[in-house]
Amino acid sequence: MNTAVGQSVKMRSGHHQDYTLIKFYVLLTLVGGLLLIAAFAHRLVPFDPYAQDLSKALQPPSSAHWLGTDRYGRDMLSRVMMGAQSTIFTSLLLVGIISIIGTWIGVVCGYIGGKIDTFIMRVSDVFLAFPGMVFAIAVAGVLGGGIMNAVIALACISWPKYARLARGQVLSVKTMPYIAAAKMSGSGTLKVIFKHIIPNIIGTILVTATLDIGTMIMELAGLSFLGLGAMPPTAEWGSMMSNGRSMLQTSPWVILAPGCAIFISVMLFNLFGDTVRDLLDPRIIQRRGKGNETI
Amino acid sequence: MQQSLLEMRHVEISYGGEPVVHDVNLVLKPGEILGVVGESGSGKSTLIKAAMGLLGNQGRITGGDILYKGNSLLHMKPEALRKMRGPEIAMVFQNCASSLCPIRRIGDQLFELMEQHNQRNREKVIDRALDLFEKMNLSDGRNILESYPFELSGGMNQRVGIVMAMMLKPALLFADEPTSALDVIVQAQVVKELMKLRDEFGTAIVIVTHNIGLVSYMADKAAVMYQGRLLEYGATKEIISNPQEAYTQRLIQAVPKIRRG
Amino acid sequence: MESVLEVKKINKSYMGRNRKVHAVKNVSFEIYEGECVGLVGESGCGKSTIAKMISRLESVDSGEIFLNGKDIADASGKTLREVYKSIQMVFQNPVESFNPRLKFGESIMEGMINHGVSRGEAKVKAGEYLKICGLPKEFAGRYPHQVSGGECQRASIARAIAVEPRLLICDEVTSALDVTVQAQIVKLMKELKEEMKMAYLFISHDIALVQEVCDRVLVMYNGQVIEDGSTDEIIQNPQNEYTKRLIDSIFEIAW
Amino acid sequence: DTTEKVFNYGTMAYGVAMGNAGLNPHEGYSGWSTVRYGVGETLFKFNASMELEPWLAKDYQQVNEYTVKINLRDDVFFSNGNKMTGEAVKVCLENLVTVHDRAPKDLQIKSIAAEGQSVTIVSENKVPGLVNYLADPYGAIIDMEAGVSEDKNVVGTGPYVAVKVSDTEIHLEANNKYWNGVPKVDKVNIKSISDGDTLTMALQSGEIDAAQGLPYASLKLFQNDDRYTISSTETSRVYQAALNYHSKMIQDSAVRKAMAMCTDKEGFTAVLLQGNGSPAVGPFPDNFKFGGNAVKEVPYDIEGAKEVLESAGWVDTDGDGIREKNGQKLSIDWLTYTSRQELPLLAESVQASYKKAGIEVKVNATDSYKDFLKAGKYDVFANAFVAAPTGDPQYYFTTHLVDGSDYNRGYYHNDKVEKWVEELRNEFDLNKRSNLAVKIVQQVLDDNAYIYASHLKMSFVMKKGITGFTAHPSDYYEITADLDKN
Amino acid sequence: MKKYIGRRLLQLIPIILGITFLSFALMQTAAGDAVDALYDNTSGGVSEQIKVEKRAELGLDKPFLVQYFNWLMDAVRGDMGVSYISKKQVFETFISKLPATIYLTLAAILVTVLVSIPLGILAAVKRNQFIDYFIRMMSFIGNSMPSFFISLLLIYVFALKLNILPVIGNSEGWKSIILPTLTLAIAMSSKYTRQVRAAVLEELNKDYVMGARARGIRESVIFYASVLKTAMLTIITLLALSIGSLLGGTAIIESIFMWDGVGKLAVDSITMRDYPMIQAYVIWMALIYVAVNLTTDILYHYLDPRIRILQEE
Ligand SMILES: Nc1ncnc2c1ncn2[C@@H]1O[C@H](COP(=O)(O)OP(=O)(O)OP(=O)(O)O)[C@@H](O)[C@H]1O
Ligand SMILES: Nc1ncnc2c1ncn2[C@@H]1O[C@H](COP(=O)(O)OP(=O)(O)OP(=O)(O)O)[C@@H](O)[C@H]1O
Ligand SMILES: [Mg+2]
Ligand SMILES: [Mg+2]
Repeated sequence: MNTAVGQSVKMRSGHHQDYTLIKFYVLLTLVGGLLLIAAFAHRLVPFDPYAQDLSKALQPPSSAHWLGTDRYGRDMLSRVMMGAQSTIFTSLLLVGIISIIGTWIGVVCGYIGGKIDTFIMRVSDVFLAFPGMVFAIAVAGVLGGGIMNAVIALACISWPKYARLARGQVLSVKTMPYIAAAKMSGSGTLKVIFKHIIPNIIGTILVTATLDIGTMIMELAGLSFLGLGAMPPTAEWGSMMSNGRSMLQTSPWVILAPGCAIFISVMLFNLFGDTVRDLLDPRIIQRRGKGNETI
Repeated sequence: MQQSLLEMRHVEISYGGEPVVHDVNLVLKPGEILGVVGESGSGKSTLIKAAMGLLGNQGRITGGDILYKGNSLLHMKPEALRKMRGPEIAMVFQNCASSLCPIRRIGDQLFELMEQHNQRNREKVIDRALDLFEKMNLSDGRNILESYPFELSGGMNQRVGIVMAMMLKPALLFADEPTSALDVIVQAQVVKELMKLRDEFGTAIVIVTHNIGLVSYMADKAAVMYQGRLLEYGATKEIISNPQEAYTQRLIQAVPKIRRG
Repeated sequence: MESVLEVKKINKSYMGRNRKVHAVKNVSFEIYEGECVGLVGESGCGKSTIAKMISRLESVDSGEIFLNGKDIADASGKTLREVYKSIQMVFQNPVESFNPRLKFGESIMEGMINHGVSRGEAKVKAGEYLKICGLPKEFAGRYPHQVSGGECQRASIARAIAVEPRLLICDEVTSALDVTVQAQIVKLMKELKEEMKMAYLFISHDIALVQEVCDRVLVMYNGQVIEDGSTDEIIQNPQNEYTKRLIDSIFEIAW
Repeated sequence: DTTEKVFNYGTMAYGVAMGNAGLNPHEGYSGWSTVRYGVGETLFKFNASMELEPWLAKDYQQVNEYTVKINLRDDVFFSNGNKMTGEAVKVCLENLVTVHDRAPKDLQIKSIAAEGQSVTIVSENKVPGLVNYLADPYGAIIDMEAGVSEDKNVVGTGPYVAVKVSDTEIHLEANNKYWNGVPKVDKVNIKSISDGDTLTMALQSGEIDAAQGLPYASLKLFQNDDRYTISSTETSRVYQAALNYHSKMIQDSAVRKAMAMCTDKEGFTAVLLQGNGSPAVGPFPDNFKFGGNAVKEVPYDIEGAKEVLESAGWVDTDGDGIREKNGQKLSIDWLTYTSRQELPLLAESVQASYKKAGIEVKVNATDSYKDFLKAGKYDVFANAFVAAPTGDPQYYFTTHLVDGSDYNRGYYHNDKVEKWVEELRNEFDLNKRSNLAVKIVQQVLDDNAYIYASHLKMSFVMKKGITGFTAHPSDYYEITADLDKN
Repeated sequence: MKKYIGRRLLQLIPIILGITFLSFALMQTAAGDAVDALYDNTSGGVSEQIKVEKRAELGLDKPFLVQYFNWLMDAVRGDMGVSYISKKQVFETFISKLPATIYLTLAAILVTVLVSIPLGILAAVKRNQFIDYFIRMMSFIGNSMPSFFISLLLIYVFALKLNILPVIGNSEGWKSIILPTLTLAIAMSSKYTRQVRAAVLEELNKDYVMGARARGIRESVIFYASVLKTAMLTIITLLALSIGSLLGGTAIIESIFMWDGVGKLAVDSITMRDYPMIQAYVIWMALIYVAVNLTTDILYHYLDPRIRILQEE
């Protein structure tokens, strides 16, 4: 039975994979471009994003300042580009932290099981019980503002998700015959975890992490809105947006520029994550094939 | 010569443009049992799905025709085809438990089936179901009607599947590996029940299986499929005792034979 | 003859859904060098559980298991590694028994490397064992999903014999395969039996298949061994009611 | 005309966050709400030039340095019909000094005697500003017989009576027995709207008739629109930065001087506050006799600041644009908070202009600034403060400049200032007080102990038909009997 | 059933202890000295003596665990301390503002359910057709905008340009709930529609659909009687989970629309460092969330025979 499924996956998915692959490469290019802009923002910016010139405050978009200037007369384009650096890299850092820590906890719990597992899962239950943003607000409130504190706050509430995910994955991988086979080959626990378990769960984790980048950009923006995010004058999209809020009617570019930046990058990361999932998860491809049969 | 019940003429099927079944010709008479064997992925299930009109979006019959009692199934309107599925043509799956909705009671799904084919008298339906359960060697029929599929064992589910297929006394029954998931002993029971059906109701059966012994036991005719083609087709005895194609020979040789001394 | 494996009164129960399932009850048997023992019985009767306990993938509730005269019922760590030099297992589902992210070569080499063979040597040997199992050595570079089920099962046999075990446990190694492929695998196993002088524990529910491969057979029912004897003897003259039913359930080709 | 006139008023200034929720003047800053929303009135009030005028009082006599006698109007009734007598005022003030947190210290009352329509107050020490203090909103006269209700409502003498009081809303109805005219509007609904954009859009959509505390960026929307009128006034709310003398770097007078010289007050007020503020010299605005240009400051001069730093030994040796001396970077921790929207703006503006002179500013704009204050972790603390809530300078000095005063966040100490403030405590002559105040402020400026950036211009924006609704420099009086809606 | 509920309630005990302990510890570290904080807002200096007495009175000189225990006992009795700012009972304040938030949350859930379940089903049924792509695109867009931005746009369009809806919450009866509800619902529906779509698709691809077809059951009957019923189980669970994010999400929206609920209270309390209030908020929202989840579990348990029967045994 299973061999049949294996074969049919290969055959059925061909058609879809072509399409998904094209989508993947296009999105990969776009995401890559975004990351490059973020990485080299400090070199690429046309103006110093922090240089104030009050005489040029709140100028609408022009040939000199493509996205206009903010109320300190700073070039919006430069700030949005610089914001890519802080916003995207902060989100990446955050997602990196939670996915690594969470995954580790999950793997250990799932593989070892027993009392440790029960205990840690109860702890994660407690964290999960706090409605996400609320707890982040509370933690950020406790730690005070600042982007690093916002990261810590969001990390505090987000790790259980990965722990759960990883644990579930480990539990299902653990029962696979190839794990038994690896043990019978004389591989120790660490080797089994690193060579056989992690490579097989990492795909799911990566997809979730990619999809989470967008979420985290938004949550950071939410915290910034409450004054718990990045500190001025840091060019960070969320805080740029919430600082420019009152100018929506008078100088809309001040809020629209970072707003669109958030919108586009969240969208990009989400689409990218979706595509990667389609690509990595043969189950979904197979389901797709079947789906076409049914309706 | 009796009129043929099911006839496949030069049937060609492809999935998403990729041909998987080529030029299949079959004729089935009422009350006849056809055993289909062949390697995995050779298109056995596809053939049955095609006859049931359940190929789905990707699957296309690209050539030939399938006739039921002389009428083309391919040119039938979907609603007309639906009305045939059940009272005329029925099907038993490899895993009957998963062919039933997991959160509805078997009885409810049985009534739904009858209702959809205009038999609304509950009493009658229950009587008939209990009768069939009895025939299938399932004593506690009422209890089964009250059960959910997951509450029953594999063998019981399989027999429930057969009962549901037989409720409307179809003239033709497709069984796609109906016993592969079962234990040898239960498998033997289910096969015997299937044979009873033909004897009692005159139902023609197309049974797909990997078990040549089983085909030799129950089928009047046998078909061997290989890579989407009908390699051999004819009387079971003929094929088993005198296989023409290399694959068929290999297949028959591969069957472990028990030495009873 | 020297006994490779001796199982004495082993028991195992599982906590099923709120209910205790006594999967294996007081099972004892012995396997001698070069002998092939079949284990038959209906689904769920505890065959796989016995295999898992012998291979220490599952703990033993009570009882003893002697491998080459040493009790391995509680082996762990280093001793366990020694156990795996002597016992190997082939699984029912060949595709699932390979890490989908590793090439066959890597999977086959893993055991050898863990037992102290150098990488280079292991690589050469992996190719040889693939050949023994009827696969070209280029298969070392393929992934599990790139081959057919039969080929995959051959590779998994190659992996198992690569450490030259004294006992090979085969848990329904052919059930997931096509009939024709099944015959090929059985043939391979018979050949290996001749060549490598290994003992087999051959688990199956197909008694005809067991008769083809095995010298001796154990019939299990509901966690217990109900019959034990030479294959032909049991098939020709089953003592137990259940064994009789089992044999009667086989559809034979009516010539 | 039988239709009811309802005035809907959205304000940023009411609520728990402002410390003025409820109408009980004897609690925290709630008196501001009592007086602002026309429920209560004080014995004296300020006119547009912040001079004292009688309100519920007819006049007063300074009997001696410790005693003042206040004669009350005879025609004033509380909204429940009770007459405002000397006895009622006495009971009210006695309650004030027993329960309030600031009043006892301000007023230092020893005893109060009531006699008909007059009260005589004897103070513990000499309190030259006693009458001014009575004009503070906490001095609103309420009927203690009626007391304070569960929801913090009180019975006052003002043109309006509160029918519903909550943390976020006050509903008022006209007081038909008002002693000083007939309120023209029947109902007033005060709504606390703490979000600037919501406030703006609520006014634009017509949900509210007037708004207080609009973000500066929004004011533009109403400025050249004849559907709206704007009433603005300069207030004594000053944006100031206290330089922390406990910080080694700040102790360097050259650093303080350079900082003062690098503060671009013009740019800050004109561009960032968009004209809704005026550059400050000292703590008191122009409309005070002792305020505005009565004192002199160092001019905005970045080049000059560079020279000052250069000659004090602060030079940029490693080329990072920031000066160093003895291996220490000229880097300043600027502590401030965000609940006043102007403060982060000031911080960022300063950050840019200081940078030009080679001073790095690290902004810490946090609402947990109190923790940082306590820990002493700052070089500069910038805040907003109403410098002369009672029209008298002494309050600012005693809270900000003298040793150990509550808000002396820079730990400033100057013997001369100590001496002059002491003199001020005993001086009753207004002219002399004024001269002393100028001297003190000048000294502070010479020491560069505080940098005064700007005074807030407060604006009410209202729909065209609203009249009698004007911004007052004291920020105390909003809803009056004059308020009308056409 | 009763046994199951009892067991679930028992399981809640460690979680509730965890929630309260975590919140207590968090606030304890954050607030520093509670007595200092308490007197911080009374501008007059309070003597050390008074503070020491107050500490003793509040039991703050005791070991941490004792303090926690005392606090917990008080909390059980509904005494969660006094606000640093308003000096009112925290619990009373919280409870007085809770209905507004629940009202808003329920409205948002209602809209979300009404919007995303039909849309998700439609997208699943019309999978890979134009309408599916359109719905998915819309949900992507809704998912990529911070909610405060959505709210600004909504206000701009509906309150300023069209002038049909009020900006400020709690003011004009039912009308004032529309914009905050919409804002919340847009963000939530964007996520939820996709989840519904996935759940329905998953069911549509199950073997029993094919089975029912083979029995000649009408498509519509298959869909409503089996697929939807089964998918609903997943959908309900997901809904309960999104209630969690919604409860947190109201904080920002309430602040923007001046909706006088606990979310705004929380944000205000955070800006004012009113730790007892923040603490009450965090704990109560967590408890409500736990309660919602418990209810869903029980509901799920009741609705899904697979779980009901297997667990009842
Ligand atoms: N929905 C589908 N889309 C694309 N290809 C399909 C689909 N269903 C089946 N196929 C392909 O069609 C071929 C025939 O499949 P089919 O299921 O009919 O084989 P089978 O003979 O029934 O095999 P088995 O014995 O394993 O059940 C296989 O190659 C399979 O991969
Ligand atoms: N991990 C487990 N947890 C709980 N019960 C188990 C577990 N593994 C096996 N069982 C139970 O133990 C019994 C014996 O199982 P086992 O897998 O040994 O049977 P088997 O004879 O190998 O069957 P099959 O032929 O289906 O492989 C069964 O009733 C099974 O449900
Ligand atoms: Mg098939
Ligand atoms: Mg087994």
